[in-house]
Amino acid sequence: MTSESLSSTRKPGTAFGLFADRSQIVLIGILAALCIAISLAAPQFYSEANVIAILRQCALVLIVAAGMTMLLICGEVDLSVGASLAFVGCIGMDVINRTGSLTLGVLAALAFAGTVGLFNGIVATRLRVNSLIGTIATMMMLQGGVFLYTREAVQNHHHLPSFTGLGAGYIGPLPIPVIIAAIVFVVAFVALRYTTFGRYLYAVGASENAARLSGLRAERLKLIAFVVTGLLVGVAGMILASLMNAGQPTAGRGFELTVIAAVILGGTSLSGGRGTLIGTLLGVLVLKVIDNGIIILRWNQDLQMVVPGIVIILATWLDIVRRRADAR
Amino acid sequence: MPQSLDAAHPVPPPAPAAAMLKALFRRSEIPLLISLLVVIAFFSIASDTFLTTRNIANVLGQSALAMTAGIGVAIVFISGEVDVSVGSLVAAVAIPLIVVMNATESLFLGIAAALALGLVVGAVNGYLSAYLGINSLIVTLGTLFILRGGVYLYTGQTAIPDEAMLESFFQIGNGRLLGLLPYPALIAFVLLLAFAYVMRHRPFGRQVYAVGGNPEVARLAGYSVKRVKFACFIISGLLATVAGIMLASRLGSAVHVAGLGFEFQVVAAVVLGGVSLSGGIGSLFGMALGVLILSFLSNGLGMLALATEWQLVVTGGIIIAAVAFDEFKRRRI
Amino acid sequence: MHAELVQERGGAHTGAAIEMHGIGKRFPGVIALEEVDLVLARGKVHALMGENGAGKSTLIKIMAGVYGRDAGSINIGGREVALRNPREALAEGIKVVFQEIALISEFTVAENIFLERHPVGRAGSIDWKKIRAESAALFERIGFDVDPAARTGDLPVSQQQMVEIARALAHEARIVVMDEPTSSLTPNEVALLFKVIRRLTDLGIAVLYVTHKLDEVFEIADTVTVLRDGRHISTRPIGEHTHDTLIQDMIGRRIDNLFPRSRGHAKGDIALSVKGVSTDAKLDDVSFEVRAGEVLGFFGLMGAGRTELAKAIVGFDPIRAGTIEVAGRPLKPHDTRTGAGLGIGLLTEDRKGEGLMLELSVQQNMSLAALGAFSRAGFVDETREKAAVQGFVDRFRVRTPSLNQLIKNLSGGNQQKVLLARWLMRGLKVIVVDEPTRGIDVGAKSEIFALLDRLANEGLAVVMMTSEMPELLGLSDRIAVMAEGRITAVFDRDAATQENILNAAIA
Amino acid sequence: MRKLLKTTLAASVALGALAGTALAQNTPKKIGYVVNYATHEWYQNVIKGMRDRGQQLGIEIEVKDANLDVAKQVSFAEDFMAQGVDVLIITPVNEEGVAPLIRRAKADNMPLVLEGNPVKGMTTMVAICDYDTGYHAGVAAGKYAKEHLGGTAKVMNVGLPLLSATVLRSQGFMDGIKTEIADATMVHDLDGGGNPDRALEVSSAALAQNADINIIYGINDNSSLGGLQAWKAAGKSQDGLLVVGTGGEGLAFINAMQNEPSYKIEAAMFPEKVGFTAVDAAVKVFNGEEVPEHIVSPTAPMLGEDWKKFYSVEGTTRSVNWDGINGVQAPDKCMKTAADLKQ
Repeated sequence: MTSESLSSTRKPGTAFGLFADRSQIVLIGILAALCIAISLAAPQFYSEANVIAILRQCALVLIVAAGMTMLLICGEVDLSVGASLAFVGCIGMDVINRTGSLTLGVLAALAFAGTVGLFNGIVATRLRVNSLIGTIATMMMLQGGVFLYTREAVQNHHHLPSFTGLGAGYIGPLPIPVIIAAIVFVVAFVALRYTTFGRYLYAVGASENAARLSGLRAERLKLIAFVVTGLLVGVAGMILASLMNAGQPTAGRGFELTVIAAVILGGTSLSGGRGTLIGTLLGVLVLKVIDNGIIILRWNQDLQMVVPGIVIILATWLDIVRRRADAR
Repeated sequence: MPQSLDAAHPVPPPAPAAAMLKALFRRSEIPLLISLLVVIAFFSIASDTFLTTRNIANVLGQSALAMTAGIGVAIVFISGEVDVSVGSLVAAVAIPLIVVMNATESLFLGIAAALALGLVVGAVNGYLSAYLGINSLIVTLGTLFILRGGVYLYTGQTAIPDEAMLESFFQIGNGRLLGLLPYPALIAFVLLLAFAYVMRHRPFGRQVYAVGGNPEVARLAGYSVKRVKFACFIISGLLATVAGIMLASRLGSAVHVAGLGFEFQVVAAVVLGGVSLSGGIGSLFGMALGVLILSFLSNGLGMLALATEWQLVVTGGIIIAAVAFDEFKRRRI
Repeated sequence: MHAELVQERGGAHTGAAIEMHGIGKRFPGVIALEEVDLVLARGKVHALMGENGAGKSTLIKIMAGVYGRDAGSINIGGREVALRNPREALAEGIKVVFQEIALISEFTVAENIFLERHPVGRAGSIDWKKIRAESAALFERIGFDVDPAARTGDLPVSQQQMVEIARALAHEARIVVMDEPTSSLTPNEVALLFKVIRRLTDLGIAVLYVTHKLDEVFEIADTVTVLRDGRHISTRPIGEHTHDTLIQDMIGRRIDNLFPRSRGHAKGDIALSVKGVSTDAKLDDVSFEVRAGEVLGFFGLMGAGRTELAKAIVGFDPIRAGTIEVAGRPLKPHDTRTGAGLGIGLLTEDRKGEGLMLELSVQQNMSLAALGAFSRAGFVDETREKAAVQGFVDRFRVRTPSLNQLIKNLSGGNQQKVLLARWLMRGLKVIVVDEPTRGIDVGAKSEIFALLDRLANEGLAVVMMTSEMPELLGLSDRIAVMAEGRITAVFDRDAATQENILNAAIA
Repeated sequence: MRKLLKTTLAASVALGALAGTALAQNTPKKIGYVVNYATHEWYQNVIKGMRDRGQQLGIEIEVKDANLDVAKQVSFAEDFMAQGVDVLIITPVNEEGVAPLIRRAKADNMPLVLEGNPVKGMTTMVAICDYDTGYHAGVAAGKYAKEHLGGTAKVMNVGLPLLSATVLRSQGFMDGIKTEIADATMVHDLDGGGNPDRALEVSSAALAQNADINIIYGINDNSSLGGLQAWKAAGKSQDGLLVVGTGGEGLAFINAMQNEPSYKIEAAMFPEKVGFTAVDAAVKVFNGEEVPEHIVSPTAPMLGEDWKKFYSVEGTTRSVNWDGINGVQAPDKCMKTAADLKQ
């Protein structure tokens, strides 16, 4: 773990991007070890059906985690994504029922989710409420609000094949949610790694004052990150609604913690300025493989709470150890 | 000179009235106290069953859990760290409590076992956060999950009933002083006073403020930042245990689903009480007022027969408004 | 009380208070200290000087127990001491007054004085009465006029610095280290500081005085040690030094003129026009103009409003009234983006808080403001970015092992060069520099000075906020003096003297 | 429309008849109900049943929602006692967790009726028989499997080990199905959290591991639908699959039975009837009448179009066909209760 070389400090080019960042090697190792161990005990792990099931589960988390990574990098967090996910599905389904149009449903869902993101952003940047607290409050309001909106699950009336396809469909061998997630991932990756927007997010997270003095509109950048996260929740919410064939007001409980856990596991710092999307991808995969493995191995499902808890603490600690070694 | 000692400013300046007013207003307690009175006044008018001795005593008893755990969480916040593991801890400590009591018929041994678990969890949180330097939000989120999962695994997702049926244990959570004031309220109040004293008048309390306010300065002043933070996590673990014991008594069992979401309640109250997430700022009395505001709000909205969904919306809105106000005030005054 | 204690313990006011031999310290890729010796005598003032990155701060941080040493021995009273952490250093009687304020801003002044150890009464409760009484007595003794009950964060920076210094007296210190203590003090306070130092030496306390200000060294020091590149260069009684020899030791060559001025007086069009700017916090109807190629110096005592003015005119802070125009185009207040777009930028006095992004690299820090120029359709052209950054690193002689080095590992002077480059890369019309040489030693100071001079010569308008008279008089074409948020006088370069500037500042 | 009218008419007649008997007694003025989870459709329908019955009898029903928080539940019960309601009805979040509350209610002479789960020291409880519900659905599923699935039964249980009631349902289902198909097996026993998305997620993994699953049992509608959606998302055909849901509280199962070829059986638990019965029990307890410890509210498996006997749907509103529901016979005793789980 020790290295004397200077090149171990992060390079701006490769620092927040390319594949062999050392923190990610740990994660790749964990992931590989998990896959090997699980598949030895249960060969069905590698069955096509299971791999697709894992990927589809990853897709939902990854879509939102891409936004959350941006938020954490610029020093903010959004705990309302789980509650918003449920609300979005209900609204999207409702609009589809009323209009018979998938497009209008998706647009309504995105508009709503984007507005939630905007609200969170305004609370955090204009009212200066710490986003950890502000978004907990938004979470409460959304959890209450969704039941004011609908008392029961919004059923699918029109059975539009395109709507069903959103969650359960395939293009070639790949499930549509996985393809959507891949697109989101690539766009977010490029945005963070190669654009000024991405570089500015890192700068704002590293020092908001310095970024502002350098002519960046820190508040607006954060606002954008909130809205992007919101919109991605909209996308995920519609996929989930399609998968469940209904808008479920009770969905999404604990989803925010899964997403944040994955992002943190991927090496993104809670204090801002540091993190990568590749790390987030690995974090999502590790968590979902653990979840899946526990079921495949028929272990007690209560371990689905225990194991991720341990893994996150352990991974964060390993990251600290590695960075200390680098600094020596 | 009057000996009124505020948490952050133990020696208020002997200043003219305007500055005095400003200093008073800078303390979060005053606006909070006003808010609490407004809440109470509102519900007293809106509901005829709200302002009764019995109901007020009840609410004080109900708020005791959050207040007791809130003391510990507030202290951890003031030291510049976060503890969200209390939600699972209140459920976890009930297991050794009930199991040992069932086996030994001794309340004392049961409480000792519970405190031992609380101590261990606090120490683990503290060691991982303070000594290994892992972000405490991650650590305590991790232990939140691990403990809850552990409770489910141990109990097989059922509750463990209290079979010893000790009257003393029943009284802890359900008894009332003079038939009126619930014991939990009394316990929480005594703990609040004790820790408020520690935070204001003991060197340790001042070290906690200094460590949270500016860890580098605290280190240069010769404090062991790690040790102070470690101690804060242990205090939080022990106080959450006390809350867990009171809850177990009210439930007459170790309930595996107890305390789900309790961490949100406590953190919301602590933040509402003006304790800053960034450390070094806030007082335990502020925290206590935050707890009372939320408790009276929940009780009052219930009296108005407002559904859960409205309660959630209202509470969420109030939290945002309160924290925004606090921030506004901090910047302007 | 305290005085007697020290005297009893100190005994004779002679002999070594601390002996450090062969001290070595490495950081990743940098040897910060190698074979450094330093011996402090009781009751004497020992000045420690050296260029940027010479190793002064590392040495005093080792003394304070903040860093461990990799090699060498430290003896106090004939005993070898470990100094593993600040607590051990304090226990050995070493008290360090750092340049960065080390006070808890939420606490009262009195409590900060006793921060190291709260006096307790019976039952272990803090004795607040004693804290108040003793700090009041202490302030009275040294003639420092501040309310011990005031909240520390409410005091101006200079008074906070004085509280820090006074704190050194409240403890049973045998060795007091002061790191650039005058960098934010007013002249009156500097006099007060020297009084405090003399009191300390009278008590037999050894004082290590770290500074860049030559005048101060000649005024207060008995002995001077110079470090260069982490090595010990010389230790001599002050009597053996002249300004020139001292500078020569520090930078290894002779400098005839610290602040060489290459410019003529050619001035261009109005680059910045500020009219009637007022803010809620401080500024009161401030108006001035600066032309291209001109340096307008701002002088003022601490709290006069220079920093506030700097932040307002670049659009960082909101203003209540007034207009700001850059090259004839109005700047939208409280919006740094349009400010930067119009070509005005601020080199902040608070490098750590507002300038640097400590966790990011030299390259990321330097190219931030100019990133737009290296990008097409929002995508960054990293080849061009890197070339530009390398260009500035070479031109400014930034000492860094690579462009990927985290900026927090660079010395203050090099960090300042990176921040200056951040703006120059973008291309400005007006640069506002706030205490541009704060915490930077002579060598780097003159480099930055020369840079500013050259930039003005190339047609940049420079607004310079400074509290250093030589800098002000050396570089400015005109000098504006501020007091209590207003401009009280404006002098042409030829009309300005130290006396009339100070008079206007006190008014 | 005509059918709806008829149903409503029948319902009011039925209500009136029952009300007649009840009115002969003293009626409490106000009943306080601490529900464990009011935002859940099941409890919304329980409350609806209570309010309907309360209106008939001129009783005010006030509801407080513990929202799955045991501590809040105790607090709300306290609040009701302080407020002075005449009878307290509680659906325990956890049956052990309200034992001290019952003690305190007794000390306060507060009549108390429990809904859902039995608690030590209680006077009476109104509840369905969870085990029986699962059992009869299991028997029906066994018969269906014999006829349509070639006599094999590989069951994926989308369960909820958190609650004894839901564990009983799953047990009952397996015991019931074994009466028809002796070698029926539970291939996977999952914790679906009772949530649709969690159920979907865990089912996906289980379905991937066991391709031979042909029956999905859900302890509530969210669970069975989550399981079915996982099946569909895996791209499998619904031929040869049977989905059995439990609860029948909302529109979701009706929607599924109409549109999903595999969703053939729903174990209906008639929440409205539970609320209705609970209010009647409360009146009896208030009058100090003798009541059985367990008042059973009926349940029945609904196959295919059976649901139309009990419910009618107009747009997005579901109305109760009291005729149908009151026609369902409830057993006097449950085959198995939570107490049996502990042995």
